Amino acid sequence: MQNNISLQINVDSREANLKLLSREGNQVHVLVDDEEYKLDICQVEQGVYSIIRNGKSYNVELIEGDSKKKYIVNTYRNSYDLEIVDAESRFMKNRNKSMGDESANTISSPMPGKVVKIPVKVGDEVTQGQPVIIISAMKMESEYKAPRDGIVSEICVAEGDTIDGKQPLVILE
Amino acid sequence: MQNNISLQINVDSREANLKLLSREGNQVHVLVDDEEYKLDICQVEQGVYSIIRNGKSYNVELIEGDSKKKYIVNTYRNSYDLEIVDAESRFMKNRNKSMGDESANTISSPMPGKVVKIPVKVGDEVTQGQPVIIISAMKMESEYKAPRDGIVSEICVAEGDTIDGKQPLVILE
Amino acid sequence: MINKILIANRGEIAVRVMRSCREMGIRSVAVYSEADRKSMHVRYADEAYFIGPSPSNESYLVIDKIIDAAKKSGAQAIHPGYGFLSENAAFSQRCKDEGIIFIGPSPEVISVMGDKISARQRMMASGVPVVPGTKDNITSDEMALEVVMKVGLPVMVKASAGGGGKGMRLVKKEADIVQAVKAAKSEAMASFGDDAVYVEKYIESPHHIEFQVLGDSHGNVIHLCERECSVQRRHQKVVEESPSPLMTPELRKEMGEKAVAAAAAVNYTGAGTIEFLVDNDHNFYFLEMNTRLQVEHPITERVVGIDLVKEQIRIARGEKLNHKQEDIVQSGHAIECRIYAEDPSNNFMPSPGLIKHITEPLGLGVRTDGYVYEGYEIPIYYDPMISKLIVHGNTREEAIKRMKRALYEYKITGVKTSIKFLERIMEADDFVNGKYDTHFIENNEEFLMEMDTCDETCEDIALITALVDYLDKMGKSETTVPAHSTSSEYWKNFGRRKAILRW
Amino acid sequence: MINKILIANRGEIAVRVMRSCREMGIRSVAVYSEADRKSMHVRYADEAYFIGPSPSNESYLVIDKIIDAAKKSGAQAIHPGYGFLSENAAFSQRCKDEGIIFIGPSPEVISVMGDKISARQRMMASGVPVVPGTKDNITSDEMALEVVMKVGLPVMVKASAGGGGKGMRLVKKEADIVQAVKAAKSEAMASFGDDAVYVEKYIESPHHIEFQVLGDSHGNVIHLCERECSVQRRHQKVVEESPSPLMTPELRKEMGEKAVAAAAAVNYTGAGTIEFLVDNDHNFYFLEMNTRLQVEHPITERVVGIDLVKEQIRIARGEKLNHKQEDIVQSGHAIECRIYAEDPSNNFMPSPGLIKHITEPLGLGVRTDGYVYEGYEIPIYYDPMISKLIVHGNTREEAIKRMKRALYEYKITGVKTSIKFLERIMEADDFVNGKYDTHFIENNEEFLMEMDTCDETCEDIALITALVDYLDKMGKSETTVPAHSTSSEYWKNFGRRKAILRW
Repeated sequence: MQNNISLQINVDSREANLKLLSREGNQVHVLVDDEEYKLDICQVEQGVYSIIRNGKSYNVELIEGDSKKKYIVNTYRNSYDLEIVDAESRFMKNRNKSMGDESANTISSPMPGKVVKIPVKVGDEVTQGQPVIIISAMKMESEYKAPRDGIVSEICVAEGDTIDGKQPLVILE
Repeated sequence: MQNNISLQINVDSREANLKLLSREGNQVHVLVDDEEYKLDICQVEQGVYSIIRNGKSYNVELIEGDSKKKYIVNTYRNSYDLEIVDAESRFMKNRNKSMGDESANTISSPMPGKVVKIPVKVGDEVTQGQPVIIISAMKMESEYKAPRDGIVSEICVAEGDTIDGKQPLVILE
Repeated sequence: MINKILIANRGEIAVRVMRSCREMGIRSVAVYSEADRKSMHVRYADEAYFIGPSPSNESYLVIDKIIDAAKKSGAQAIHPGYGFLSENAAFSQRCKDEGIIFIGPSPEVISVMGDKISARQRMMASGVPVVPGTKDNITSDEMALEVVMKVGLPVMVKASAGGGGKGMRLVKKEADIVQAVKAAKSEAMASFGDDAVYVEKYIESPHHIEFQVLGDSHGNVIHLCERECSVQRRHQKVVEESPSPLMTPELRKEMGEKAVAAAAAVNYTGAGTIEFLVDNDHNFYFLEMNTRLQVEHPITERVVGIDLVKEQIRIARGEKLNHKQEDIVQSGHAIECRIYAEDPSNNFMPSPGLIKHITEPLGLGVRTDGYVYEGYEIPIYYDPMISKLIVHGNTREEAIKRMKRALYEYKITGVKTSIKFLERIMEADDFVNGKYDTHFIENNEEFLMEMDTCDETCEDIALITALVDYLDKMGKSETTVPAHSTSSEYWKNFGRRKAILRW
Repeated sequence: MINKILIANRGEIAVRVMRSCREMGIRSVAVYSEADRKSMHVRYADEAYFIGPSPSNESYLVIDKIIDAAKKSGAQAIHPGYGFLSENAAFSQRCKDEGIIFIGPSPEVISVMGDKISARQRMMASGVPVVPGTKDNITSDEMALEVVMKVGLPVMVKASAGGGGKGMRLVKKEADIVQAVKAAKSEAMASFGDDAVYVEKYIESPHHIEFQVLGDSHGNVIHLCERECSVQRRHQKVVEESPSPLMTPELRKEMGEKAVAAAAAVNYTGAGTIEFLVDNDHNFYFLEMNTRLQVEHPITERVVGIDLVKEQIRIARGEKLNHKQEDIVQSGHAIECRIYAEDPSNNFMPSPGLIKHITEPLGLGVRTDGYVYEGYEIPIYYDPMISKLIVHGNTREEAIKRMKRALYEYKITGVKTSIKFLERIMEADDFVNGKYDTHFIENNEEFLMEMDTCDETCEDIALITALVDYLDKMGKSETTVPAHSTSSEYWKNFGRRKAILRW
């Protein structure tokens, strides 16, 4: 039995505090911020949970994100990107903050695809909104643009390359 | 790459010798007894393989049996119970042989269910074909009979118990 | 107004009822036993209430628990499905007493039709033909001879308390009747402790053909044509089809009228089924009435184009029937196969267990009504039916070929199933030619049970697959890098993807 | 005699064609690129041949490779599906030259109908109405004014080399025409390096309605009624239905006759589709002909009860049409939704990836034509369509409700899909009322894109689920005994079963 475990989970701008008060078989008793929940929860398929609360039946699907602490959770109507925050992730976050936000400098594609064209080269000055890479996936081409003015410091891929989703493609100085 | 691995696989009374001659990605080259096979084989779902041989497409499903070395393999038309024999399993088999065949003394049910009735008790003399235990599953009752004349030496379950498939129920001396 | 319905059932029928509720904008309430927490009907429903231990007599059959869940949830009506409490007059009465709408007929109708003798009497009174003979105990040789004189040979002597063929004797010659009654009585006494026997006309080559009826609370009754249900094993239906290959328009009209008369005789409301025995000469006899939805109702839905669950709910709401008799026409041909978790090669022993992998047939003209899913463990407590496969074609020939195609696509591993056995039925000459009666399975046993053969290649491929799987498994448990890593990018990616899939 | 067919395609359409082949006792041959080794069409086929790298111009579009596979397999015929080589006259010609039956029209017909100008001329010559205007380049102000005089206002100026709205100008007043032509020419030159523009009547509130036709090699042509395809996003069909809510029996008869005339004008053989633009006043204009099976063919199959792939094969075998025009009636109402791997909330960006979990809708009146399965990775090289969901109901209202029920049941995780967007379409007033044209999606964008809201409970339940999953995952990786072991037998069994499932 796991009792009195506390965790923070972030969803969008919300930082929710969850406290597991008790768990006995399928029955869990959890405090989410100040709200108490008594649920019957059980995993029915891999990544699929059936939940019964006060007689209402919910189906929740859950996929692990980029790390063990990130989840995409689908309820019937909504989809949530969640991140579980513990001591380790707080430390990482603080360190990243002090190092400055890397992501604003990196152009990446949310989906896998193929690099069609890179109309810039390392050292080029680019202005905000200027296309820096064109990716094709499923017969559709998408232009990715510079998020700000800057100089191209690195191009991580070549024309014709097959890329995974979310990998860095072009980095600005 | 795994080359020149040899294994014996038993199916019914056949003891087949398999030799992996080469394997490169999906392409395997195997000798089954004296027959050569070049196949394109790949696992498409858990326990489901797609095989292409000389342009013919086969689908094979495979489930692990009681042990890691036992498989139930379904081709479209047939179902095979296979056992992989290596040095370890040969040793176990010989040991079992010298200890006498246990299985002829044990009455078990191939399916899970519930014990409805045990019309015998330890020490009872039973004759071949005499019902020793009655199991119910899915609204159907099945009688299991003594495989030979003998004396009941052990009863492993009680009336009302829920049983798994293939577990020993009644043992004769 | 019904906006919430409790479904007092489980398995495929519970899910099937909930589907129609959802299409009507009605909320569905599931009830579940301990073994059914993960069952699909609980996941599918809008609400779900626990009703006790796994054995059905401690949960699904306990009227108090069902009523309690209905009250908790605020459901205005209860749909009983088939089996369990669906033909229980006391349950229908209790719903009435509690002010809950029972989606089915009144307690009185269930009682009358549930008793074989009262049903037979009511049918005779309404001009519906019954199997000639008597249900009275034969108390003298004279009485036995009298019945034989009246109904004609051959006759069947049956034990009143009977079942399973015990205490039954077929008599083809008048000279044998006295001896047969004597023998049957002695066997009946030995088997059931009751020597009462009766004599009935023996129907040769009997077909089990049933008519779907619908009755509303305004006195309207119609029939939705027939279902042929003669493919049976131990009195259990295995394959059903509509129309029946035996049927003619004249016979359909005549039987349909009698089916409507039978339902009208008891002021039937809701969906019900009149079962008939029909011989090769088109004589037909009332067998019994099922006062509920049948397992095989989807073939009727497909050929007449009516959602029977929606009709049941509309009737329960007090609405008039949507259709007139003359609007009802069968279009094309539908066949249903029942997929059981059982082992045909081992005397059809039930095979509960964990579904490791399932692929359901899809595409044109195929409907699957099931409830199991990958990772679901079929409980030992209930019926071994996994699903129903229903196909439709423009002709019977097309429907049979489509069924074969669908059965080919249907893959279930983890439990044994009847799928291959059903494929053999679709290939049996008697079935293909539409020339079969209730003796079909016993007459074709050898063909149906024949092990499919395969050349050695097939077996060798099975061996090689096991080899490859075993080596990968061993490789994986020894090293983190798959032992079979090669230069092929695809193979490497496969390992990576599988790792992702398995988190 | 055709007993083996090569399907020169992939994805859902390849599987769909193979299903009909199997029902006809015809062996099917798959071809596959590197990315498609695990695709369902390879698993489903009786035979499978590798044809090269993943990009379709190195595999599915290479005529030599397809012909080579056909010869190796001994297939007597090739079914091209839709897309890829299905409307390639050179491919049709090559099949002919090689003595392989191309399941589709002759190279000449594909050529004539494939070219917009020649198709338009042929249609005008056969009395089929086309959009008034000209396809000739406007070379003078007088010429522009002349066209406006002839066809009436409003008109649209379009670039001959055009596409994507560039070089297009809507003109409502005569005074604006000269300036519009000038602007369009300059834009066309800038965009396409070609300043040719033409002037066409502008159709307000256009409906995209198409007629399915069948022609045999004996000169018989029939139509199988219409499909309404006005729910489009960027000229891509999203939802189709049959019958069209706009249709009247008179209009259907008139358009059907013109569709038959259009097909007869080119001695059309096989299954084809005549696309029309229709305005609210029931004026209709030939748009183009698709000389192949359409993605949305299943809704026609369902309402007229004809398996179109089987008809294609029968026609290819030289048989006469099975049906006469007067036998064709639409029964009930069918709707198709196309399920794409795309992210509606991110500008409908394609979303290839690994299918982690999928549950397909089943039950009465639902057909799913798909090809993905759990563990399948949707490749980046091809169309993002995952499957088509087709429902049928007795009325349009029932069909819409059934579609909503089916979309509710459809669960796919691992990739983003258009399922929720389709649910919104089924709820949009304009769609529900059947009052929509090709502007439907833009007109309803706000409603369709609205994020579904949920009370906080919903979000909290998502959080709790993640918590439970995370704790279990952490527990598992630290100890072999699950951290949450309790006295509950069910919970313990769950762990054990999952271990079994995961070997």
